[in-house]
Amino acid sequence: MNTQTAIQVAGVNKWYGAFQVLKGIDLTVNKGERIVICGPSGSGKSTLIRCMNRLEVHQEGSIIVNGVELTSQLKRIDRVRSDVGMVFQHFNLFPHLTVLENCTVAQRWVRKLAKKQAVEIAMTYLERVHIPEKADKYPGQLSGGQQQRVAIARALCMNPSIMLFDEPTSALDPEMVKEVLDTMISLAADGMTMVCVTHEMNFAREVASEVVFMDGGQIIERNTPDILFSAPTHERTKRFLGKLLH
Amino acid sequence: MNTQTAIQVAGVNKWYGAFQVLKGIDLTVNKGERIVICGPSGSGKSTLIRCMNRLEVHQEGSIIVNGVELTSQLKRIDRVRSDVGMVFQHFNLFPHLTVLENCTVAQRWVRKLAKKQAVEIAMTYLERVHIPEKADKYPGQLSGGQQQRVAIARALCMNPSIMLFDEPTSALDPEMVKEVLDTMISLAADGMTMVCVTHEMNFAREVASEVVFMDGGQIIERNTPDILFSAPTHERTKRFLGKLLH
Amino acid sequence: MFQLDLFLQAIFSAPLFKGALLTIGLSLCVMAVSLVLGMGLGSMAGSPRRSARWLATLYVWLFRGAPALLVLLFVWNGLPQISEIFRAGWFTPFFAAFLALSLIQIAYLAEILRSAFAAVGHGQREGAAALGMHRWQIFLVITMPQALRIAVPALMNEFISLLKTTSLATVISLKELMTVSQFAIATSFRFLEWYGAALVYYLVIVSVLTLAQNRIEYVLSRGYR
Amino acid sequence: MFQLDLFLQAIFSAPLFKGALLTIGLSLCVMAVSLVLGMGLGSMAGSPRRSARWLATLYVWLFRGAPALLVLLFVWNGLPQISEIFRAGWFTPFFAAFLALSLIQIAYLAEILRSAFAAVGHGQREGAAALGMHRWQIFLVITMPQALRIAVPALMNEFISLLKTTSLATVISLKELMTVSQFAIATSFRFLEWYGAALVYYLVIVSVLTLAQNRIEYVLSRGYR
Amino acid sequence: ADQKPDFVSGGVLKICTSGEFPPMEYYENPGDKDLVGFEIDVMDAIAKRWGAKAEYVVGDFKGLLPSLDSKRCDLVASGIMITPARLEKYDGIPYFGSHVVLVTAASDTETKVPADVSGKIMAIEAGTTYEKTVADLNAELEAAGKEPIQAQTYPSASGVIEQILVGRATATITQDTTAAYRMLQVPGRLAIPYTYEESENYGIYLRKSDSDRQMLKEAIEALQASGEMKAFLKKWNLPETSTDVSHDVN
Ligand SMILES: Nc1ncnc2c1ncn2[C@@H]1O[C@H](COP(=O)(O)OP(=O)(O)OP(=O)(O)O)[C@@H](O)[C@H]1O
Ligand SMILES: Nc1ncnc2c1ncn2[C@@H]1O[C@H](COP(=O)(O)OP(=O)(O)OP(=O)(O)O)[C@@H](O)[C@H]1O
Ligand SMILES: [Mg+2]
Ligand SMILES: [Mg+2]
Repeated sequence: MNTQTAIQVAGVNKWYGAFQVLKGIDLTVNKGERIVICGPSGSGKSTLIRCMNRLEVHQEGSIIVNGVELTSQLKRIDRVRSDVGMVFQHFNLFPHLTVLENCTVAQRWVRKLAKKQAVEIAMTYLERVHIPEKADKYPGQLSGGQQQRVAIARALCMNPSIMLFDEPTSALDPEMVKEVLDTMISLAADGMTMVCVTHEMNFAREVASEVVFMDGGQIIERNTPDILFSAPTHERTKRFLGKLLH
Repeated sequence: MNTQTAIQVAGVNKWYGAFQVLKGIDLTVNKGERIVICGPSGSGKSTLIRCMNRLEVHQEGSIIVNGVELTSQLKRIDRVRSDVGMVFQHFNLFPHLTVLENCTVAQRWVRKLAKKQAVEIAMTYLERVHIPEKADKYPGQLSGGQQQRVAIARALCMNPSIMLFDEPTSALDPEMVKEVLDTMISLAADGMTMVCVTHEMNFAREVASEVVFMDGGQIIERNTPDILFSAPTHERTKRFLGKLLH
Repeated sequence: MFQLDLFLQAIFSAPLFKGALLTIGLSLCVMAVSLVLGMGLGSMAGSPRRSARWLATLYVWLFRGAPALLVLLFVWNGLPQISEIFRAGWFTPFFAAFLALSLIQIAYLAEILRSAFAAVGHGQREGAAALGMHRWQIFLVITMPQALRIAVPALMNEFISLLKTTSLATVISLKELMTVSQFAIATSFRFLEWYGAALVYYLVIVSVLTLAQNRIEYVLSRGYR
Repeated sequence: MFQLDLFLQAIFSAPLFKGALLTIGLSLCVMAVSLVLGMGLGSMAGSPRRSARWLATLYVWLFRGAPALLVLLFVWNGLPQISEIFRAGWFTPFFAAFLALSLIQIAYLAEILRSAFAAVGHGQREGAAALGMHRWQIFLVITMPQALRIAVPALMNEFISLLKTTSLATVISLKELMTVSQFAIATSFRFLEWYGAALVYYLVIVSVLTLAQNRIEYVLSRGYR
Repeated sequence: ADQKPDFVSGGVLKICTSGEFPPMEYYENPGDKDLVGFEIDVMDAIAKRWGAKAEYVVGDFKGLLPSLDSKRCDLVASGIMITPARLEKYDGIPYFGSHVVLVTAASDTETKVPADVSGKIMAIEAGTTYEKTVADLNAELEAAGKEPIQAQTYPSASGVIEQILVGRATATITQDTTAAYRMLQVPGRLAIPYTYEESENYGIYLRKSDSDRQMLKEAIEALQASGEMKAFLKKWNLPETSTDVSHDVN
């Protein structure tokens, strides 16, 4: 395996009971690459991305992240996870902690930063997503879009080298989508590896080094955004992209 | 008040503690109209729509729905609510009930339909959103987009005359957005009144009879989509629409 | 030292069996009534009306505070002094124990149910309300099943505690499981055999309850696996 | 009939006061230890390892099933027969009661905590795990505070029950609140005054606990209002 | 046969008892139909002398004597003490003298008198007069500069004996009847090294009637004389001098 490889997914199969949700997934993400995953609802995008930091357990195949194979050894997984950030589709904010605490808790416990430093980093990112004034509110007091922005800030605070985004702009308005997009572009410029599930095609076009199209638990097609969007090879991809109203 | 008025919001003010979330909202929705509400995250869109079936209590002003003023009288509110469907931003599915039960429970208890009939109606709508095969699954076993579709089907099963949608396509892929959009167009053709919070501008363009732009708890501008999108009057609206990448 | 035949004899003796039946019967009655009323009190405690909340808090304070022994004695010895009707034939020790233990159990169950109801998110109630469901429909179909899933282990704790507490009813001359074995020991001095027999009864009852609990939890948590 | 001076005398009598201190002291010790160990057992019950789950289930079954009286007697009379060390001076009635009641209390608390942990959604644990937090950090900082919010009322129920249960320790010669009043009644025959005094003590203790409970619930539910 | 009182009619002698005072009268197992015990044997023998069958009416201890008035029974035999207050309303014949004794483990050769328990543990039944006995003794020990006895109280008589068997308590103070009974149940493990001076007399009560009292007294004396009484005492492991008491009151 190349040292330039950030994530290597090889022959991964996964079942929920009798239902096979991932079918022989092969995907290599090099360091610094930005991969966008798209595909119809229920195609297994969230499942795949969640397998990449072992929030889901795959039954067959191997997943290697930053040179560490994901097995059931907790020590290893924790090591991998502290370097892989994740923004969940359902945000998964901690309702009993304030926005600021949501952003500092892992810095303090995992990165062992001093309180002052953690707060400073958190406030930087909260400002970047335009909600510094909500720092002392609880997640339950925020609008959907505000919650999503906190989730993004929380993950970035950990200064990961790989970020996994699961529809990070779904609850955002166009203005905020642009802001988040800009943030991600600057992270990309700093060389961060990103895997992002999204249906913002403009987003894919501007940021992605490659776009992966999934359907029915399989990777149907993978290519640079330009080629995939303008000249998809597969019938299924064509049909999907054809529905894009834009 | 005109009998043609479905929803009349007049001078509504609402506070969360010291924070004023709605500032003098005036909005009349006639029967059969499709209103799209857009605006930046945290501007009060969800709060306004939730006030329309009194999931939130407004402190000043009046809201009249189908000729009934929303006060603290439970009897009245229940009457209004049974004729007003709602799709929540966070779905609010019932985790202990299967998808089918989610869709039939209110039909059975509120509309007092026989089981067979309720199931038939539910399956019709589940087919319309393309997840009849998930009928016996629990919400926790669905992908984000599948959950959102169940939420839409659940609301439509009640055959309401007014529908309130809070970002009903946020978790959907472009294909599904198109499907849901088509569903809504056909509902609109049947004369259903709709209030929809969304940032799918194409959606607004195709379905909305009027678009309302909110910011900071106020209605900044209201107009037909053509005019609002092509020639917004207010600076704030211009800036917001300018960020639209499409 | 431990005599197996005596032990078996104790287990199969009629008084112990009758004592066990009394324990079970009394506990079941108390629990059934307390569940219903505790649910009422528990939702009163989460009511928007201040007076209702206040009343619920007062009740819980008083009956969690008062020892079961005293409530039993008050009901059995005190009530007949207050009113003629409690001197009638229907006011048996069993009924008095039922009344006294229910008063207490309601308070404990109300607390558990109150917090379980609170643990079910707002969103659930809103989701149901938006569908036009009435308050009690929402309670019955949406809130309660989800709350019960959380509350069942704590409720079963209280049920099992109740089984043990019935032994206090010996002060009002009810001869349940533990009383019978203690009487037997007072004369026979066969600690091991009689307490052993009582233990077997308790463990059998609790086993049945544990199985029931597992089953209920399994059914109620179907959507969460 | 009711003599106020006797009642006041009873309330301020040294034995009753000492009895109350014993009740409180014993209960606090038992509760503190049981909370910690019950938390361990409760999370064992939700562990992915089958053997751990099985062990936890067995423990809960046994110690919810066994009546406190028998566990007390076993610890006090049985253990010294098993090993020399339990005949030494440190094995006081207080310690024996502490041991016996803790064994039981752990089982009850474990059940409550198990279900409270389960009521905290997967998403919370996943959210924390994705941030690289270790298992025990997740437990301590994320799961436990949220679980406690749900569990506090049920835990307080068990604490208050425990206060009452300590009176069983009279069988191992511990003179706590209720025992003292019953002895006093046996000699003086002044039911009302002595039981009244005991009731006052219990109500005062429970009032303090109720206030503490309200405070804790208030703090833990800050994000949920 | 002897003369018999009027109330022995129809061949039945009705006796009230509490039935929970081993070894005087008790049920061997819960749910048993028939009482057993020393006093039961005695009453059966008396009934037999009078050509009748003893029938026992079991009731709460406090309600026994009033049962004589309501004629629910004709005699009360329940290890009940003869006291002047009771004799004012009823006739009574003392026939059994009970002493307070010190009980230790059989293996214990050091403890001879109560003062030997100094510095050690004494288990006593809660709510009894023995608590005062120990307190008085402790005052004496203290005056003599010795360590006091550590008293532990238990709610039942059986619980107290258990402490000696466990080996925790050095001794206990109890009635000789109770001690005798427990020694019967755990043979060879308990000993009575010391018997207190003072004694209390148990007796049989009946409704006031000089002739009936006389006949009852004669019946008891006859049992005593025939040696039957001694046989019963032996059977129940009671001290053989227990029934050597005056059958007259005051
Ligand atoms: N716990 C589960 N048990 C059974 N099936 C599940 C479970 N979780 C997910 N699934 C199924 O697996 C499939 C893939 O789910 P996944 O969440 O990966 O989809 P997705 O591509 O992220 O869709 P979306 O765009 O709607 O979020 C779906 O069909 C879903 O119903
Ligand atoms: N319970 C609450 N307590 C305090 N503030 C609240 C509460 N709920 C909402 N708010 C605030 O009210 C404002 C409006 O919220 P609302 O959910 O209506 O926004 P929105 O327009 O729907 O935004 P989005 O597009 O992000 O969903 C936000 O700033 C939010 O922080
Ligand atoms: Mg998904
Ligand atoms: Mg919103």
